Amino acid sequence: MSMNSSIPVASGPRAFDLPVVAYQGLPSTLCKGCGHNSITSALIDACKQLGVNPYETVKISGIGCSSKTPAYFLQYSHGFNSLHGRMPSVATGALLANHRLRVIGVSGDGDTANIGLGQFKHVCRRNARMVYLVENNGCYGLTKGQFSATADLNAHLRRETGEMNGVPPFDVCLEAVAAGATYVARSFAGDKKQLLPLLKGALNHAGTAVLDIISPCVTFNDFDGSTKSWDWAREHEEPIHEVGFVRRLPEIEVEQPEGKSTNVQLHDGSWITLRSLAHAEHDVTDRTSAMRLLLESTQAGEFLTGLMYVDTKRAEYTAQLNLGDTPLAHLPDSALRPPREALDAILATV
Amino acid sequence: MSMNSSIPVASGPRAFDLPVVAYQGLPSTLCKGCGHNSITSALIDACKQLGVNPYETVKISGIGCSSKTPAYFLQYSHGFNSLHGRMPSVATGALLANHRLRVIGVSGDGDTANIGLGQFKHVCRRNARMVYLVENNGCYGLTKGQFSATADLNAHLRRETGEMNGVPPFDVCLEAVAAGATYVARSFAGDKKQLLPLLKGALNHAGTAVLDIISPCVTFNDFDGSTKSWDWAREHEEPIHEVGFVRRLPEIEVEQPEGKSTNVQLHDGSWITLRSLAHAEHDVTDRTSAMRLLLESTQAGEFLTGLMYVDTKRAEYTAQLNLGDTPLAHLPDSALRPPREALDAILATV
Amino acid sequence: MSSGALAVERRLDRSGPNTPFPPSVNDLAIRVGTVNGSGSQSANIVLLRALHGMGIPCSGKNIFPSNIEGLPTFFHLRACGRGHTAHRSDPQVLVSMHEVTAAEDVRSLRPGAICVYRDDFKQDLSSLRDDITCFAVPFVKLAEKAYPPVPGDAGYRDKLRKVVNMVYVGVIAHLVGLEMSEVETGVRREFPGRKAKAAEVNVRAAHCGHEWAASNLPGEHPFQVRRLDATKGLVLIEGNKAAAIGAVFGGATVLSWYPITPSSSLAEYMEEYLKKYRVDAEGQRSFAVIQAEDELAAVGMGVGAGWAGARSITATSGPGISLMTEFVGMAYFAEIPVTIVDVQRMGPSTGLPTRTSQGDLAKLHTLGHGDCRHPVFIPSTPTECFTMTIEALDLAQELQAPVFVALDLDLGMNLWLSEPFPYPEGPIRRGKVLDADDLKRLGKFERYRDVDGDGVCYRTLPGTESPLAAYFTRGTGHNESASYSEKPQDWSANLDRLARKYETGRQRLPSAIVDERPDAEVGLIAFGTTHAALVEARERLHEAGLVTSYCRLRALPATDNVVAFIERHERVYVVEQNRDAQVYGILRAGLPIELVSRLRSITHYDGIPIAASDIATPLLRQEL
Amino acid sequence: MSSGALAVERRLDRSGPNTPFPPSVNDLAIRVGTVNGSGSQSANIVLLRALHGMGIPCSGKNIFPSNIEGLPTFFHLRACGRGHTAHRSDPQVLVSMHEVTAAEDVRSLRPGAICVYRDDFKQDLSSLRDDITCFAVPFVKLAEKAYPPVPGDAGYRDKLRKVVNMVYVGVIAHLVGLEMSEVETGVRREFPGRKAKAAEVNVRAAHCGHEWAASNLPGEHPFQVRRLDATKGLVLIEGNKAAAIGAVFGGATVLSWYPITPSSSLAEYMEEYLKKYRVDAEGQRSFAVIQAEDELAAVGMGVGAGWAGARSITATSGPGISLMTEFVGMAYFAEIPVTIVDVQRMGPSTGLPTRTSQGDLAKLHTLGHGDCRHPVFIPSTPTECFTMTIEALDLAQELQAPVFVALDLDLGMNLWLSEPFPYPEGPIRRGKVLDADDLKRLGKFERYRDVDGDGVCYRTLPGTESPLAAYFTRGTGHNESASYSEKPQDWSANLDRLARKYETGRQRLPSAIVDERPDAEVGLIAFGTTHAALVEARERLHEAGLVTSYCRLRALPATDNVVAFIERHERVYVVEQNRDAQVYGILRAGLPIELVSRLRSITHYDGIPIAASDIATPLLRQEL
Ligand SMILES: Cc1ncc(C[n+]2csc(CCOP(=O)(O)OP(=O)(O)O)c2C)c(N)n1
Ligand SMILES: Cc1ncc(C[n+]2csc(CCOP(=O)(O)OP(=O)(O)O)c2C)c(N)n1
Ligand code: SF4
Ligand code: SF4
Ligand SMILES: [Mg+2]
Ligand SMILES: [Mg+2]
Repeated sequence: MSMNSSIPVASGPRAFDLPVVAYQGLPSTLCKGCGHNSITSALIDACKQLGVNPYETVKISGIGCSSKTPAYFLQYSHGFNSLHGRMPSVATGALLANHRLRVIGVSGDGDTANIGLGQFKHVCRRNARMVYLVENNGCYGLTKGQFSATADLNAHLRRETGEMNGVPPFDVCLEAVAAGATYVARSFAGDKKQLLPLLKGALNHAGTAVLDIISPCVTFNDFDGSTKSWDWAREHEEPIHEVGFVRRLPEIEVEQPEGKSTNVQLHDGSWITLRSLAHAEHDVTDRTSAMRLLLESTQAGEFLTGLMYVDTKRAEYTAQLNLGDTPLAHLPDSALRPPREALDAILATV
Repeated sequence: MSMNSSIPVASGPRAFDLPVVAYQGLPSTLCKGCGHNSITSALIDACKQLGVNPYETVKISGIGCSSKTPAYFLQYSHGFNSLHGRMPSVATGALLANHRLRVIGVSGDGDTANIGLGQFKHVCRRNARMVYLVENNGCYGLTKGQFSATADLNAHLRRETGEMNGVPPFDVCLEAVAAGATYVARSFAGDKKQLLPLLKGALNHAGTAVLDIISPCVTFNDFDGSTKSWDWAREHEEPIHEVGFVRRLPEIEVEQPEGKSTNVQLHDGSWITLRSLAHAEHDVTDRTSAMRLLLESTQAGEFLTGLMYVDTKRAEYTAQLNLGDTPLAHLPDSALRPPREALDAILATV
Repeated sequence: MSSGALAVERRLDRSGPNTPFPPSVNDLAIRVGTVNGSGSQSANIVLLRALHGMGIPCSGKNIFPSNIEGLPTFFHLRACGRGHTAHRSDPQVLVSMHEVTAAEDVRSLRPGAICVYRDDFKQDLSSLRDDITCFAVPFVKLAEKAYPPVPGDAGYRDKLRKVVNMVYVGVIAHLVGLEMSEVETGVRREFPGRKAKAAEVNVRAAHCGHEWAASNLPGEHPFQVRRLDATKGLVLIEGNKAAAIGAVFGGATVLSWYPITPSSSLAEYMEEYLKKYRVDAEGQRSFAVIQAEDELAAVGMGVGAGWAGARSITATSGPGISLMTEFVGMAYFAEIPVTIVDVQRMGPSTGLPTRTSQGDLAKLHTLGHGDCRHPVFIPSTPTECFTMTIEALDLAQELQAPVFVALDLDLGMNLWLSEPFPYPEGPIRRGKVLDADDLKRLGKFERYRDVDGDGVCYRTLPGTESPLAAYFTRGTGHNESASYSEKPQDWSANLDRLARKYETGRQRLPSAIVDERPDAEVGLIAFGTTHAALVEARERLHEAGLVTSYCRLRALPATDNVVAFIERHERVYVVEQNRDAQVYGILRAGLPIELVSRLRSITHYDGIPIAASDIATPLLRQEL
Repeated sequence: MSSGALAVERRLDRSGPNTPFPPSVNDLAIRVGTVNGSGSQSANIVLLRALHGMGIPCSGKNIFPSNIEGLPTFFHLRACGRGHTAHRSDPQVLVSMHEVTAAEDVRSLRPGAICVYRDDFKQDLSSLRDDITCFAVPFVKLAEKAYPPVPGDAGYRDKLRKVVNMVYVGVIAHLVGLEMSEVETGVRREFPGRKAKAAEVNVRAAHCGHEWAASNLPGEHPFQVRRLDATKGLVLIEGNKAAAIGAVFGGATVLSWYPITPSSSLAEYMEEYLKKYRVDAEGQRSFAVIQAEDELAAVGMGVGAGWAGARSITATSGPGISLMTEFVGMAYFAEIPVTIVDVQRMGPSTGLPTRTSQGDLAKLHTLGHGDCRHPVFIPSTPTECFTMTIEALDLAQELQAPVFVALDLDLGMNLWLSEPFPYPEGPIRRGKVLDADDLKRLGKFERYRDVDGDGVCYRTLPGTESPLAAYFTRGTGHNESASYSEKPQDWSANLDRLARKYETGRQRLPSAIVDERPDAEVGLIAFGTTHAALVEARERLHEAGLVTSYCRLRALPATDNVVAFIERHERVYVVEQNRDAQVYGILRAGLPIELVSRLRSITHYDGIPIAASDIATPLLRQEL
């Protein structure tokens, strides 16, 4: 797609076009070579290819290098760079105010697995409808390279006087699955081919879609041996399947890819296609299977990527709330203020 | 043991006796019939039977009915009723100051799984040496019965105007295992027979020992059908093994109980004996097995109790810190203030 | 006015805790001591409703422990023909139902008081004092008479325990002259609908008590109430309920909260009324309620919702306020509306969760690190709980800022006599929001430009279909077009504008209510629940020869008329329920500097609602 | 002193931003504009060390962006024979290495300034102004000369980029008369040990720059430095490092922290020095360092550790302070020692993480809901960072309370000229702790009884082998024997005792340092990093005819001599680096009331360290 072409926005009956710039953002102020930049570029492509409507999309983040990402894409969308570790609550609130928004949450490993672990787990538990990206570099980039809770066991700090990391890492995917997230994937900033369909699936998923994306920090954690380095991740990445994404297009049948494959239909009718490459025994719709795969592969030192778990049945959070079509944010006075008689009635009973 | 007898305190060479009152506390101010009271009584018995040294024991809690427990036992021990959800950090700090303390942490499901989830998971991840009791009643007792994050899906509130709970519960054991706790058990306030050996094992375990104890709230969550009610729990409890605890007594061999059984030796030489009653396939030392058992039994609506997971190999947190025998709290000035020359040396290099 | 001669006259004749009570009509204070979880609350409410039914201004204050069952708990009832319903610390009648505290309670009575107690106490209370009157009542026997044992009912004892309480209602009714018909009405109201059977049992129990007292305690009793006509049209209501109703009529759309005493009932009432009055014919709700995982998330959701266009609200108490600190600072700086109700309890720390205080005001006012200032509404009455919650919801939108409403436990959880609430007039205020059409018309949009000079800028909501609508929200430095900026001028200009906005907000806060005496040198400033006690204290002071003016603050920061009030008085006492004289401190720090030396402070901070004597006594001491 | 006649004399001759610079010797300000991540920090430090080596009082301030690489960043160097090392906003020399900000930087120069810039800029900077001197320097060429391409070294370009910076060091050296031998020493110090090869490359680069300048920019240059003897024995050190060393010598045993700019380096230095100097012969440590999961946990661990007997410390900045609010209130009320260092950055909210401010002081002072007050040390110099950290650790133990040390980014992260630190004398203070023997001797123990009348009670540590030792710690109401209590008297008596304890603490805080002129009507109060600018401003004011006294606050609450100082002056200006005049407000709220009207306020809050002109100019305006 050239810079000048325009993007058809898929917005139901009222389709319209937007210039490509709508999908771009400010130039990145991150380090050259930072994994986060690769993720941004995949995000932009995914949004363009899906024709995501920026007007009904919001980008929310916490604090960190990763959390600066919302500034770098979808500039026609509202963005909110909130507080360290608190993106999930802000996102949940935004969804309550306007349950028709598409929420893209961006976070880092420190933001999510350290200070934000509680909110992260609770938003998964609620299955609030949002994409939750963890740009995972195993360290705190913005504060200069301290360990996060996803740092490798026995990892060393760049800072000479720093200690070795003596505690084992949290597995973001495992935590997400345990908590109740309904779309959980692991990927790698360097694997755009896989990242793209996973992002598209996430953007169309009606529930909490967590993507744990290994995203090297070239400045503080790109050492030899770091499982969050470009080299290690490139060498060790083992996609468990080939992921495809097929838009809901009534006239086209979902093609069955060859080999052992699974097709998962999302809420809006689009499909994720998974052609197995490894661990063919894994059932992507089975929580236990997902957790076992995650645990065992970690124990084995494997770096598996792909969609680990998906559940398209459980309702997303706002579906429980008996809301109407109009978002709460846009209800007229008449809906918000009961009549005078209601007040009288209340006062008569207190 | 009668009220007047005294307890031999197992404190190495300097053994001594203490009166029974040392193990008791103030009269409970909880509701009559509250599960938490049963747990307290098991705790007192476990401590007495082990001859726990109250002087080197501390009791730390968060806020809630459950968190009042430390006032009701071991009155010769220092107690700290801290902040809602923050017991783990206080306990960790106390261990750093004095790594020879035995820490008994008491919390509730709200305290641990809602506001305190992050600290809970991080203390498990560090494997700080402490007993972490969750007196789990599926609600907030002290604030009058709102749902906690362990409330049953679709549960109703006692309050007529309250909503149904639309989000699935966290499984405290699953979360503990995923996070890295090295001794994880589920039990029931009504099953003192099982609770006692599990508590004793926990008290002798060198690492984070999490006990998720179903503890009915008679005032707010003792309804028909509530999985946290006395009746339901009594009827459905299914111990996966018969648990025994054998003190380290050099002259006595650990007797092999009959049937399929597993014996786990703890750091101090004592043993936990497990005679399998159900799910004999479960390997208590295997994380994956534990998580699978937990997930599958929940899905099946089973209420399994017993020791779910134990790892006696991973070092507890303070073991990494190169501390000496003397706790930091008791080091003399000479250890704490480097000599004048050190200051000169530093200043010469800045 | 500080001359010795005048000062001599200024003494309160009725303040001494050792002066025997004179007989009185319609000037009654009752203290009931029971054990919590025993169901005495119903009995106490019946007493209160009976007083209300007899047309006598009255109030009831629950002094309860922070547990669920088994600890001593107290209820203070007051009836006053002159309309004073503040707390009184010297009850004329003590009902002692719980032996643990009985002796201590008896010892603290003023001479001449009456004590009614259970005849099954081990201790003979009447032996403790000879300057009071003690009546031992066979409560259990009387209760059993009203509610004979039900064979086979395992719960009978427990139920009987509750019925016992209604017996004291009857005894008290006889002792003070409460009309039994009003008692009956009260009982039936307390046990409505399906509880009719319980109602009958309880009515019988009250009668048993009454009859027993009439036969066994004949003669004249000194403290009597008599029917008046002073409560017609007035309701009895808790401030939390009033604020909850305010939120419903103020158009709150998102309630995110975390349980904490004493604010939980506010959120729970709100949910209840929302579900009743804010659901349309199709069952679709115009609100969402979410119980967050903690207070950080509760306010985070409120901020996220406010940002996306909701009228969001949360309710909490001190510990929750502490946890909300970071988010409130961000909402101030990123300019996001959110309304936060703090039902203050006694701090610091977990403190006394079931005791009242005005100890959070200074914190609310400047919550957040760095330079933050927030408007704080301070209601004194249920009506103000209602109206101010509505105003706060509006002001938050208008200012695009966090706005606080500071109740306290006394106002929030106790029953107050109240006028019916005024239906809010005019449209719901939504502040400066631009929609797609506005943007088209304007052709450009800068989020943080002070177009109108009032410090308040225009915003757009996420979801607005316009390429001009999007902007970036952050807690970091930004310029007028919402771009990240570290430029010194951008930073300070923005902070200056926020100060301007704060001043705009100040102008819109409810001004103080002033009752001025032209001849008064002494002014009094109070707010919140101190109001009732202050009004009563003034009466006493006037009787004692000290004429005062009164300025009731209704919000922080102080409005202009507070300054004017201070200007017109030589000495101005700021009365408040916290140790550190927080509002006095705020006034000292912010008043025109030449006025500061007029200020004096009176504080009260033991967790019990302030009484008139807590004001009049120290004030006279300072004025002597 | 407000008469017109006198006022006329009071004008600063050098304050105008439009007055051309006069030539000067040893009065130099340089601004270096580069891009961050480009390694310019080394070059700037070399310049600073060279000035230091020449014996000229100097300072360096890094004005950097909140990201890791690629944004404009500035370094301000100052050298002043009269010893003034505060920030100056009017550099005589601009080194412009980053085109993005070059034009703007040039536009803001004062007439007569010199600008040195890269000859590969697209823009010709000299065309922008004709009242300054511009020199385009072929930096890359010169750098390549010093460091010729290394065939096959993929990282060569990156390394060259860093070497480029050392070229401007040489150019500047020529321009202002820096001795190249000192530059060489500086370079070698910056690249010690294994970096010797880099050192040589950089020495060459500096010489290339110097030689090029000598050949191409000959003649006299107006702003010169010349060797003095004013820095002997003085070190250049950041406040964070000084505080870290203080913690090591103050016997801190537990450091629990969470990374946040600008406090991270404090914790990291502390860890570094602890590992070097607090490990015994067997390798056993007398400390523990833990990186917590967030600030709530960091302070929670500090509180747990303090309770169990550690000398615990944590370091953070504004957002962390907000998150610590609840725990600090609990530590205040439950009386647990913990030392908290706040390296203040610009708030509210995330604000400007890499810019300085004194905006947290009021918050620290009263952190926590309810009535809380805490001592806050406010160091002005690295030496005070060192000594006050030690004092804070001691005071926390003595008061059994949270104690704050409030640095700011300017002090914490920039290099300051400092005397060597005094070795702490006397034993480590551990406060009132009873061990098993004490308990045996005393025969009883009540945790919260004010035995000594100073509000500070005795405590025992967990682990004490005595049946008397145990007590229960809680954030809820308690009586003297640490039992739970909701009794009004217990509550208020305890709060009163805490107020007494606070006063005890106040007496132990370092008193203000006063420099009084007998003839001064005007007093100045400042603290922290405002000190350097204030001293310079006073000099200017005196030159302008306004004699002032100066009182440097070193802690909150104010000590007695601050009150005495205010008493002796007609008008007292409180100068601070925040918008809301926080300390001015605290003084207004707390001073003897009759003194309040003497106070005035001067504030500065754009994130850039305050300069003398930021004080002198507004002060003269008010005094005119
Ligand atoms: C409350 C709070 N504490 C600390 C910080 C400082 N801080 C900023 S970013 C960050 C860590 C970010 O790590 P991560 O989320 O992994 O993002 P990355 O920079 O690695 O992409 C921290 C600790 C903050 N902004 N707020
Ligand atoms: C910061 C904070 N928020 C809220 C509260 C109010 N609160 C006290 S106990 C409690 C819940 C306790 O629930 P749980 O831990 O399950 O204990 P239980 O009472 O059920 O045993 C809450 C919300 C508090 N004390 N502190
Ligand atoms: S510091 Fe690391 S995470 Fe941050 S921008 Fe640079 S490479 Fe990326
Ligand atoms: S309310 Fe529930 S949890 Fe609390 S004491 Fe009563 S029964 Fe136990
Ligand atoms: Mg990271
Ligand atoms: Mg509970």
